[in-house]
Amino acid sequence: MSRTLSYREALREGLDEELARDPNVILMGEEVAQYNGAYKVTEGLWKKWGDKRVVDTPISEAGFIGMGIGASMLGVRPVMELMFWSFHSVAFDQLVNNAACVRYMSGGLCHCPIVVRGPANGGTNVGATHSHIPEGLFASFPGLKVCAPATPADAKGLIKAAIRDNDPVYFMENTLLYGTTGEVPDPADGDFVIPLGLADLKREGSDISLIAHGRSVIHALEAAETLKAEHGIDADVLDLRSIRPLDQDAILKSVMKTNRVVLIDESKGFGGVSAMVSHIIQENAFDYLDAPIKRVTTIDAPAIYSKHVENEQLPNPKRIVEKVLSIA
Amino acid sequence: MSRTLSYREALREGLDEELARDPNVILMGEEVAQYNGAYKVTEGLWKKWGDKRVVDTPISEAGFIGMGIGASMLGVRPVMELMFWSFHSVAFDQLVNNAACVRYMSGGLCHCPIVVRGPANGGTNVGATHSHIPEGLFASFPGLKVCAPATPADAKGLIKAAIRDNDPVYFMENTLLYGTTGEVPDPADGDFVIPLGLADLKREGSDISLIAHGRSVIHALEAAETLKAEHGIDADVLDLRSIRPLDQDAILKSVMKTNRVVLIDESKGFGGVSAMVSHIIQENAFDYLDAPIKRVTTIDAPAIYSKHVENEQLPNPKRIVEKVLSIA
Amino acid sequence: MSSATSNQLDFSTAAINQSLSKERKIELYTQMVRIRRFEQAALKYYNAGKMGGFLHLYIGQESVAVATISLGGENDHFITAYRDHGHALAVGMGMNECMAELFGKQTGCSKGKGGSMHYFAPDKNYWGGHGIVGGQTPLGLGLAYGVKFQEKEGCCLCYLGDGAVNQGAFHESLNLASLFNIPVIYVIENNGYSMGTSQKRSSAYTGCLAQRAEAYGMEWDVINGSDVYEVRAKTHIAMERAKKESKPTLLEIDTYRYYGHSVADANAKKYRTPEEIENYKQNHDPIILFRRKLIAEGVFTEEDADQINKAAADEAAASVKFAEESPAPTIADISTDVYWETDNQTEASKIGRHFFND
Amino acid sequence: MSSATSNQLDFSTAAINQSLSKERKIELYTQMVRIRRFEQAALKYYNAGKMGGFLHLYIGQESVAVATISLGGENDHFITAYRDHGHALAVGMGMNECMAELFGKQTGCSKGKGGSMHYFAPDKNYWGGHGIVGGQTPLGLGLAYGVKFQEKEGCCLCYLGDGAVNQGAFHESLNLASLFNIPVIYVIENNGYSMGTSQKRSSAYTGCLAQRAEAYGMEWDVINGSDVYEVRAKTHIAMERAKKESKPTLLEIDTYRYYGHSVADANAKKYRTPEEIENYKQNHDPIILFRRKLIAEGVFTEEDADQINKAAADEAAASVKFAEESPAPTIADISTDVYWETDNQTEASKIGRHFFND
Ligand SMILES: Cc1ncc(C[n+]2csc(CCOP(=O)(O)OP(=O)(O)O)c2C)c(N)n1
Ligand SMILES: Cc1ncc(C[n+]2csc(CCOP(=O)(O)OP(=O)(O)O)c2C)c(N)n1
Ligand SMILES: [Mg+2]
Ligand SMILES: [Mg+2]
Repeated sequence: MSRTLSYREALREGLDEELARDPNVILMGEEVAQYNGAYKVTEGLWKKWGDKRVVDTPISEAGFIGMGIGASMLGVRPVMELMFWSFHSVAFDQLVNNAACVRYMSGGLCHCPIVVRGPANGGTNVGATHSHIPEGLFASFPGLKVCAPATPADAKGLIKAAIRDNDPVYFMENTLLYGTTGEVPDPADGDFVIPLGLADLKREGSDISLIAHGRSVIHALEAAETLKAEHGIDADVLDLRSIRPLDQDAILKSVMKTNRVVLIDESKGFGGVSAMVSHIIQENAFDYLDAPIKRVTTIDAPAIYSKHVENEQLPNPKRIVEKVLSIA
Repeated sequence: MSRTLSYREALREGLDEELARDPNVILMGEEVAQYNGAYKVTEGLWKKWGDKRVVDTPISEAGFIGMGIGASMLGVRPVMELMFWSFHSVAFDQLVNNAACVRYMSGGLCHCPIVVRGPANGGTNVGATHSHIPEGLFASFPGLKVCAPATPADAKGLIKAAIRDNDPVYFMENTLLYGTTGEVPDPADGDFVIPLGLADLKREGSDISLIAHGRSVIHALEAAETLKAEHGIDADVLDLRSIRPLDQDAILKSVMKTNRVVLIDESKGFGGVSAMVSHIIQENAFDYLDAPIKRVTTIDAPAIYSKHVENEQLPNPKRIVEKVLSIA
Repeated sequence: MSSATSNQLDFSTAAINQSLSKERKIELYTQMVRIRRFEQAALKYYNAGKMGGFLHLYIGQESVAVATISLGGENDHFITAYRDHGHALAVGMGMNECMAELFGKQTGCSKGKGGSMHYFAPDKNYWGGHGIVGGQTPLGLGLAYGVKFQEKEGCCLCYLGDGAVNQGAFHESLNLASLFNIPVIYVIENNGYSMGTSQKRSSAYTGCLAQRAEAYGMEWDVINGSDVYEVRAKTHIAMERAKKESKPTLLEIDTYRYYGHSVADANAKKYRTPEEIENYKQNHDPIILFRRKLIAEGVFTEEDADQINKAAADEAAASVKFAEESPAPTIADISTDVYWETDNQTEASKIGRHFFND
Repeated sequence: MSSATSNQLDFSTAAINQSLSKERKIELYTQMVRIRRFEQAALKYYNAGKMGGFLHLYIGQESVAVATISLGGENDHFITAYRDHGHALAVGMGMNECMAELFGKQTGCSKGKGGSMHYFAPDKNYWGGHGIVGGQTPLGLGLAYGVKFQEKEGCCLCYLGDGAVNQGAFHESLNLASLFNIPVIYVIENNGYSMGTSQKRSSAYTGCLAQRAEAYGMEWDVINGSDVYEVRAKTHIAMERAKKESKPTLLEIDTYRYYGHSVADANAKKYRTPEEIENYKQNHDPIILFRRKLIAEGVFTEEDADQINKAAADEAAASVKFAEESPAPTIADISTDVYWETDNQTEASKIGRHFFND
């Protein structure tokens, strides 16, 4: 049995179940408790779990994220909310040095089972400083794990895996997905956990591989329908779900089947997850490629505010279709 | 006429000339003045130019880099030293939001002619937190420019271009190059400036393209000699020098000639400059490639301290030769 | 060490206020009213779906921007956070370009690129409009550094919220300001809340937030924000200190926002009691209080004041029309204003690839 | 608000010191001597090219780590910056694993992965060893948070330098510590300099650095670091406050480093006069002073003390031998200790690509 839940509800259910499972799990962040979360992901959890388990913090991201890292070394399992992942910029040292390196620098003596979560996306007319897309950035630091679910079920399954993981997991949600709905297995049917590192083939096709993560998956699925209906092109849509660990096998399997690839990535053009996936594909499936690997990324400028063009700056179904047609 | 200077001296000469040229240029950072610089790049400049032009700061990277950005909006031209580029982590917000986005968010009304410079490299046995390689990271932010010279002449020519540039330029030096020497044109022969965005073919060959920047260029040149002497393989060695703007034409020209590429990059394997260059090459020279693009990057773990293996973790001539032989 | 200035009862007698002409007083009133009317119009059209993103209203806090900025001279600079409409109008930006920015139009002050949180007018010494909490505080320091470097007698007023005081960059800035004798004045606009978190739940302090300045050997003061004269009198002291002694000050101005943190703040009436909000509106509203004062002083009449209100409402309505009729940015516009060199098509801009579009 | 404890002349009479047995006193002396001898050996072999990177010597500051850590119980935790050898030996780490770490050997406390700046011994409640100035201060807060969360009576002592106080993360930590009543004690080891910059050139303050605590309504104190008894007495008060009242404290311990910032600091004698250095060595050396005290107290004799010195030197020499003879990490070792899951070969570690090597 499964129910229809919103992405937000699915996340909340995952958090709630993990709070129940392990008394060391705590939620922490700005406005997560009494205010019920800036985006209401944690709604009701403070009321249910109380001050000790759900903690409001001042606007001190370096301080409270570092505090969570320190506490995690002692066995607490903090799940920290960044109100926007964009605010990583003021906590960067804690995120990439203390969390990512403490295990290594201690020769394996310390570990850091934290989750940092929050929305990481453009598209909400909040301008450049609030619209960073940091999946690729953090995945480039060994010691960190990164995932970015696109559907309610994936959001729930992955947040539970992230919380149980004994390494730091940076969990990237999407403001524009919070309200989207989908089927999520019923808790009565058992513990629903999706392991990190497993991609999901969200649509099967044979002509081209559309590889994406996060909200770009939704765009890719929409583009795939258009491609099929209007151009007879049948696309595989592979949702990476997890960026690090990365399901390289699934990527290569799709490419070896379709021989053509378009990568969709909300990052700006220089770098991002897609540049890395592109390199991996050409390195490992060189002889299978019938055309250059193409990408659809965010137009290479800081995020524009104007809602009249912001959607054009971001990947969207129209841009994906055009890109596919350019090589198909 | 040219003289032999060390990389450090060449940089210093460039700084000195720019201090002389423009009274708005100031140097600022930890220990840059009275101490003469942690790595002695600024030696003698405080004595020569005084308190107003060469300024020591407390250990407050976010504070003083932000201060430099603010002052630059008013017409000051600060050249800020990060004692290690690794310390970007505590000033990240100022570096990627205020410097990179202020022009955009103001619709072009503000600009930010700053330079942030300092060593950005591994290889000095200082461990994970002090050995970050952030060229690719910063190049991924539109609004920023990044360069990474490998020789004394390039260091001088590029630092002068960086200071004159009206956009923020992040200038990545290398501790292990400071003491290396090379020919640098005599100031008497005219102002020596190397524009950003221009790669330099440091060795001509026809069999394979070795594309690198920073200290990896030196390794690539050494590897090229071994390849020639021991394996009869004649390599192009292209020094990117500047990461953003990037000399894509020079990259493609070399690849179209040799049809085989190894990219050398001190970054860790996920991402980095090389993943981007790889994507650009396969996208734009797909039909010219006779083999997959390969890379030599830093072994994918936080930087190890032990000097017994740190050089093995980093790209080095031996690893480059092996990689070339795997596809040549 | 410094401490709060003594609580003078009537700040209208301070020399800096005595020197105000009737016209200037009316102008101050008018500016406050214009801010309120501008934002009320913005709110209306936000709710009508005409703009996206955040809209952080300044309503209730108008006296802070207007009174402090009224003291500014040629070499005085201003910079604030995302709650920036009030300062923008107070420095002299037009309603049209401000409203058009909210509507995301080409004619906006930032060409529709910055939005509500990112108003700029460098020609009016106004340096934004910044979205990252506390992120503007080192910039304010730098502007003041620049003024001093250029050997001008001026200062920078850098505004921040009561929640922003707990950002590391602000602390670093305070130390630098004091250590280097930078003519910067940090103005904490204390409206009692950072989003849904009250001051007591976000900050530990002795006495008040401004007193944290003592940690850095810095002067500080606390100001009642509902009194335009008090804000001017006390801020003036700090500005004189900056200009004559090149010394920074930390000011805390008690104020209040009537609406939620942003218009999207659905909880605005949950973390504050309706009585608390009503009390401010009735007894502390800076516009009402100043209006009363000016009438008592015989500066203008009720009718004059009503007329000012109406003119401001009309101006706001006109700015909406301007914004609605203005063209939106084009897709090509997305790629300008990234680099000075490419915008100016310099030699440098022609070398190498600057943009990485697929 | 708090202020410095009154200047008691003889801290040996404090109950916490009165309770020290002869053996414990000798142990404290021995620990200080062992730190010094260990580092002298390290310096010698650093200069001989046996190790790379930085070597930040603690010589001159030994009393701080030894006296404070001597107060630690089962639930008390310690964390510091990169000048971390003293704390490591004081918590009970062996010279062998510490020396081998400097030599970059597999047998090092961090398997040669961390180096001089990154010693760790979680089994001894010692959490490093951190290279980014100020970066450990939120971690220290978190350790104390953990102790409180687990409802144990304990605290965390988090050490930092006089230069580190100007990092933003420290300020955020102070506010959080006070706001949340976290049992953390920040210990500023004030050796007067951050690299070549004197305290006066890096920090603005009233009175002293610790007094900055007042900004957060936090208790503070200043301690003469050359007196082991004083350090113990005053730190004990702070630890009791942490444990009994769950309240943080900011301590400032005046101390001095005899060598340069690191061994690579060629300017060590330029920014400080030789007289200043000599004065400390002669009149403030914590080891000499404590030795004198213990002899005066009849705890041991000159000969006993010499014997302790010799034993420490021998132990250090043996640790060098151990380090030299230990194996270096292999290339394969580079890739372990990155992820807990892959190290432990869990199910999770088998799904997806974790490492991106070419
Ligand atoms: C670094 C950072 N963290 C969080 C936010 C989200 N945020 C925006 S405003 C705000 C509250 C700020 O309150 P305050 O400083 O009191 O200013 P006010 O809104 O009251 O004017 C928060 C949490 C942000 N923009 N930047
Ligand atoms: C964020 C950061 N900036 C700069 C450095 C370089 N650095 C290392 S130690 C140091 C001086 C610190 O002085 P202090 O805090 O007084 O500690 P001490 O060395 O005296 O023990 C500096 C500038 C660093 N490691 N991290
Ligand atoms: Mg507020
Ligand atoms: Mg010091």
